[in-house]
Amino acid sequence: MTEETTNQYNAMDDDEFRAMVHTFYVENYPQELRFSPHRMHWDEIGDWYLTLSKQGWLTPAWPAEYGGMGLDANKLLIFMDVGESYGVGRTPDMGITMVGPLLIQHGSQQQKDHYLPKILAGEYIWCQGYSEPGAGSDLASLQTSAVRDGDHYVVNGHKTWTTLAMDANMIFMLVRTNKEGKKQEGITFLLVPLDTPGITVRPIINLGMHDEFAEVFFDDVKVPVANVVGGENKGWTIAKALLGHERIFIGSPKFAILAMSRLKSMAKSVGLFDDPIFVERYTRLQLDIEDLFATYKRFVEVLKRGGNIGPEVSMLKIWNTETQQRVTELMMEAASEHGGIQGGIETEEGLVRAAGEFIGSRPSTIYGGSNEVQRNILAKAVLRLPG
Amino acid sequence: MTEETTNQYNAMDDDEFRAMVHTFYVENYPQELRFSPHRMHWDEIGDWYLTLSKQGWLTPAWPAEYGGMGLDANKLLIFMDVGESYGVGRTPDMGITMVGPLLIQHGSQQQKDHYLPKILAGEYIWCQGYSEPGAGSDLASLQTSAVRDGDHYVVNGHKTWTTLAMDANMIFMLVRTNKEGKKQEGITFLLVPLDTPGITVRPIINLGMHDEFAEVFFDDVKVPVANVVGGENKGWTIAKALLGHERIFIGSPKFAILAMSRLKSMAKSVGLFDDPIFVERYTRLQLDIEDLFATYKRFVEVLKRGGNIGPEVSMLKIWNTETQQRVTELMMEAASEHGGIQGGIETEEGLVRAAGEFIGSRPSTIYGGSNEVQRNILAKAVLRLPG
Amino acid sequence: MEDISLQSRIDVLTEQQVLIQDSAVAFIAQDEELKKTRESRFVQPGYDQQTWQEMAELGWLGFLIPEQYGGIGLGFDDLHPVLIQLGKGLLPAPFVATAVVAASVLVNCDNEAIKKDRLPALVSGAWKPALAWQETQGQMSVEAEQLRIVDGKLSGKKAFVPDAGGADDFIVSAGGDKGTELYLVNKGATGLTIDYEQRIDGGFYARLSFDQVDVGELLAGTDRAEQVLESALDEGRVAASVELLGVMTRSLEITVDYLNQRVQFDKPIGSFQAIQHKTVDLFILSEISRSVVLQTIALLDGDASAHDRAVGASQVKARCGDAALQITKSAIQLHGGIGYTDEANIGLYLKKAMYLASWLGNATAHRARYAELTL
Amino acid sequence: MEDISLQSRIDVLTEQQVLIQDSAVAFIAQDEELKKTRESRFVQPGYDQQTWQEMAELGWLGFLIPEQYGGIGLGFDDLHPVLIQLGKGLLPAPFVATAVVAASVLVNCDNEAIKKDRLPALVSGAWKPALAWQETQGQMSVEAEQLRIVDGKLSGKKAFVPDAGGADDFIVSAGGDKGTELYLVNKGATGLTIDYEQRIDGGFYARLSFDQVDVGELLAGTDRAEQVLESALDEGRVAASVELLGVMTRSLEITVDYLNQRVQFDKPIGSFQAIQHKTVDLFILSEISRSVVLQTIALLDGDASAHDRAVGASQVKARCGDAALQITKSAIQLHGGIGYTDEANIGLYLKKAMYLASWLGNATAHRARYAELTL
Repeated sequence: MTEETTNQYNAMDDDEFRAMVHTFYVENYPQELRFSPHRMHWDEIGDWYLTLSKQGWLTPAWPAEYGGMGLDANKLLIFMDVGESYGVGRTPDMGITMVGPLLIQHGSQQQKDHYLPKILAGEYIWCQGYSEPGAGSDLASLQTSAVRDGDHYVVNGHKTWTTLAMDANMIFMLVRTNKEGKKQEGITFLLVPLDTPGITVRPIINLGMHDEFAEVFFDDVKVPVANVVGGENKGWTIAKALLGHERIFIGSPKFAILAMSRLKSMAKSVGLFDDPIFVERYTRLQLDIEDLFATYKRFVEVLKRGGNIGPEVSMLKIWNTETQQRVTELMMEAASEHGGIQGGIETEEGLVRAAGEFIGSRPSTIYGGSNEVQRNILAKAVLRLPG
Repeated sequence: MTEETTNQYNAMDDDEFRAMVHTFYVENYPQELRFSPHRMHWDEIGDWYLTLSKQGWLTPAWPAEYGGMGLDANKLLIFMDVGESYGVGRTPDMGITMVGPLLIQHGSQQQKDHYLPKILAGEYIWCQGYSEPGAGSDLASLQTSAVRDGDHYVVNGHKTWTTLAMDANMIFMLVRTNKEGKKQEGITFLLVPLDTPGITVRPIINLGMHDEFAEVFFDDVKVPVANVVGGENKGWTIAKALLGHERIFIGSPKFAILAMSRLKSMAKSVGLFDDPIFVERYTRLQLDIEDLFATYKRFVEVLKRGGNIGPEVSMLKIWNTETQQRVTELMMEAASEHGGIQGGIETEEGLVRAAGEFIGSRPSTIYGGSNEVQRNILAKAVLRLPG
Repeated sequence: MEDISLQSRIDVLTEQQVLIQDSAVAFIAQDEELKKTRESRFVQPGYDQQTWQEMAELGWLGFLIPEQYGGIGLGFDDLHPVLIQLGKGLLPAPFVATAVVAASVLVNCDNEAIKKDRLPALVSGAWKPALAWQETQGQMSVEAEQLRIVDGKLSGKKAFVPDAGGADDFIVSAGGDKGTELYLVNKGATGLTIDYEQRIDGGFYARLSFDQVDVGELLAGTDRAEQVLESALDEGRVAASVELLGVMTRSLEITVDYLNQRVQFDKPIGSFQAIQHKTVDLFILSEISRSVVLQTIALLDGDASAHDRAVGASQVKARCGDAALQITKSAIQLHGGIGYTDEANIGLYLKKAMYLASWLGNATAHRARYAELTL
Repeated sequence: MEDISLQSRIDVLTEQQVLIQDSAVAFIAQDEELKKTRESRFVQPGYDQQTWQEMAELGWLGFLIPEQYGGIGLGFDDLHPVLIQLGKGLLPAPFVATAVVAASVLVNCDNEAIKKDRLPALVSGAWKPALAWQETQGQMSVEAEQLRIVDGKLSGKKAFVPDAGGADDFIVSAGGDKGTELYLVNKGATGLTIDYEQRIDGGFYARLSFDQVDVGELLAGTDRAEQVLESALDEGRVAASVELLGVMTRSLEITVDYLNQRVQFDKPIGSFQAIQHKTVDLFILSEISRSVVLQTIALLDGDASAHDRAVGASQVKARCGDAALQITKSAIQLHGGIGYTDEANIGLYLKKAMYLASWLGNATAHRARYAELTL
């Protein structure tokens, strides 16, 4: 995308911009993929990745000089919002949201030149190698080792919860390059092609019976030293900054709102709005969501003003995920016997799988820093309670 | 009471015994004191203490040889149960429930001969000097000191949350006689007349605007060494065992049941049973109480079999007090504007003060070992989770 | 006491709001120990007359009253820092009942002569009206049913009139043949009997009994009375919610302070994880409440329809009522025994929350109203 | 895995109960890894036929069936240790649906010939009936409305028939002119169509469509059919609750085990206070459930009225349904990421709880029924 187009987008009237994006979605996004209840694989959503790429809209947050849309905070939020409202699914977007910003900030010129265009073209599809079986909430205790041997590292270890690893051909990962000292200080960022000999990917079937995640095993995997980003033993700081970028998005009330709209469809179909007890519970949740939304907008204002969001954003994640779970709990309870069935209840807006929704909302309080960890953060970093 | 009468009571048919006790209450307990919402002072309930004393029913759990009723576990439970159902108020009963059992187990012959008859006669009315401003949940960190000086101790310090201290003329207290070593190991049990020079009692007004508690200040108070129970530095073990005696009673669902019956009166009076949303909440609480009651009876069976109840009894305290609070929360919410008024709603069963009930139920989760401490106990002593 | 709210972290106040806030902070700092609050409890009129006069001098009583009637004519946007401090300082003054609710009725009523005559007096603190609209417990409809007008005389009852002890006149809604009307009735009118009952926070509610009382001055006829009332009550609900926000914010500050100081088992109790998580949940509740408050005052100051204002008022009152009770009652628990004494100030916050949460409809009532308005 | 329940601390089993319990514990220990449970998932009939046969050999299928019909004729008192172990071991067998609910209908029905002929076959495992009573989602009334009898032919639909795939015959409630009747209909009867849908736990529910199907054998007429049905369903609710108790008990054991093993931030996660308190609350819920279970089985074995049995059944199903969901879903959370994989067994417990909690009326439905019966 050219500097000129970028400026043009950012100068557009908000409503006009919104309409433009919406129209593009209506005309190009496959109807049958709207509001997908699961994370889609490349064979489902890959074409859409390429459509966005062709349009120049794949990387709305990247600066124009790297081929991004270069949207300002306000336009970026509108862009996201329209997508969410229309039910546009997530692509395998780790290259877009994580690797791109990582390289733009910390990569060498050579790395930028090599990787960014291939992300834009859909040639390199990425997955994230952070978590390990022994290092979940306590990420810094990761054990996967990279031992220097001439101009390459030899990597050994075991990553897990790697989203869409089966669709990816590249992994960006944290490895341990130093076992001495503070555990945060011996961690390095590596970019690794998944077809390197010694790598095995094994899908993990989750409780929803989907294979959204995978384990990735590394057995004497040789990785060129040139694939380090940001310098040896500098990985932890970079990774933490990178997570900061995304924090507002895990606080978006979209999942809770989506769950609520499914509950509403089901309630209409089953006639639950005639039941005052249901209405009371529904209203409570509706207010929880409205009030969350008001809070989310308060945070978004900060971004619009060009400000930074600190650890307080953890409250959005907690309230959002727990509200979403309460919605699916009511859904399951209101579905009576359907709360114990794989299939769904027919509604005017399609099938609502109460049991599936209930199960599908479980991990939200676990991943992305469990809600227990989020509460620890708020206690220490915001309320400044003693250690 | 004679051995013979005791045997006769214990041999009675349960229903017959129940009827006998009930009849006595109906004939002797003042109607206007039934189901008192606050802990009564001596000027209200003292006559009843003396009535029970005359009847020989003041100390149902004491053995006959010490003038008690000597009831077995089963009859004792019936005796308590009839009292609760009829709404018989608690007397200033620390001498009966705490000091008596303490002396019977750990007192010298001289102490037994001196104190027990005076408790039975209502001559000595006791209060308990355990808590201190700096030692609440962490009782063992108490600081009130007793320094040996010849044949007496000199006591200095400050006790608080002393129930009905203004009505008492005696205090049984824990003092620190050794500041070295483990803090549990330097604690001693002392019996002290409240008219000893240097003692000041100051009532504490609570949130319900009652003066149920007091602070007691000790300023160079001389106490004869003969007033030690169980030996110097042996106080902690004795005090803990003594608390064990009472544990089942803090788990009794009586407070929750009483609160529920007031909620029911109010609901009938205001017409809330026509509101399906209220009925749903009411039913939830009713089931919480029924299920608590089923659990309580399971524990009582242990006592009836002559068994001991361990740390698991903490669950009764938690469930009981938190259920009671939920009942008063619904009561306050259902009372609308009356939830913000001192006075009450007129019902067929008398005035129901929703706001007062709400406030009155607050301390139950704090006193007697806060619910946080109870949960710590369950985690460690029952679930055996790691330190 | 440290400000732990997110206000300074993520919100932006206008210069004017900062000025107003500073002056309100300074005002309540004068009685940080809440001595006046304590002295006013359970003593008629249940608040401090001098405090009222001082507020008048600061111009606060005229915040929402147009300049033409002696006020300043600002919006909730500028008033809200004051309301928050009123809640934080438990100020013993019937601000919302008088300077928001009653003032709103008068400002929007149709009796120009009364407006010109009385509103400046309200602003100066010289005259206080009290609104008597409610007839039954839990009532949400503004239709007057029990208090009837027959031949120019009022007969019937009103209940839950807050802070009537210091009032000079009553604004009364009454039902005539064609519907509800609003009148201004003198407190000393023949046939009017007033009974007081103590509120939990130390103030008073009044019950008014009318026996053939002269109607007094007509403020609004059947064409507008209900609308004027509904609007004033919704403003009152929002204002009470902002005050509740202040109550919960200060309760949390006091509690976090205590958690840092109080040592048990050789550690400050605020270092225990279960205590931390509980406190975090209260903090989240307070910030969720703040978000809704900010959203709703913008709504009131904008050109939203009466329907949307009603929806917003119920949304914010439901949240703030619940949150304030949750926070203040948990604050007692977190304080342990000392929290249950009348000596500790934290209990005063609980009681203020109990009053404000239940006045003008509690959370249950407002959720029901919200459902009715939106489903 | 350590038994953390209070059973051994405070309850007393009879010698016979201990024997029964030991045999059930040994039985489920054979498949501690839940391999058979996993293999049976989503494969018709959704359970393991061999397991069923082994249970028959242990005599379990005849527990509630009188000796005169080939059973052992014991009560829930003696059956409950088995039911708890069924839940703990997630046994892939339709025990409650077949050996409690369907068996109860047959034992209490009026067709002596059928009883003599079929009950011994049920006990031996050679024959399995399935009860088809329900017609709509959330239905609690036993009155048959949709499935009608006209001229000796059945037409209409039944839904939510569990474990029908392995059944030989259906017990069907149908509405005639004078009310509900019960019939035994062969699975292969002309005009009967069966559709299956997967349950979340890997079993199946069936939908039955009747098109002019011959009524088959009459089991109970309008005078007794509803009463027989209600009683069987209430027994099923209690039995399902006991199974849920097993599900929650084992879930807690697995979780406490995990909390002791899993290290994060250099400590076992079970040492974190917030985790401890959460786990304690789950433990309390499980013991509250156990108390109600014990109380209710005593009620069923006694001479309580149908009304009191219904009250008890709703009380226990409401508690156990809620508690099991609360415990199993929290167990997932306490396990973290691993809990959300299909590989970890803890998820199987959540799914079993979801099925059993929603079958025969979920907690919401039973609280409503309880209120109706008691208020």
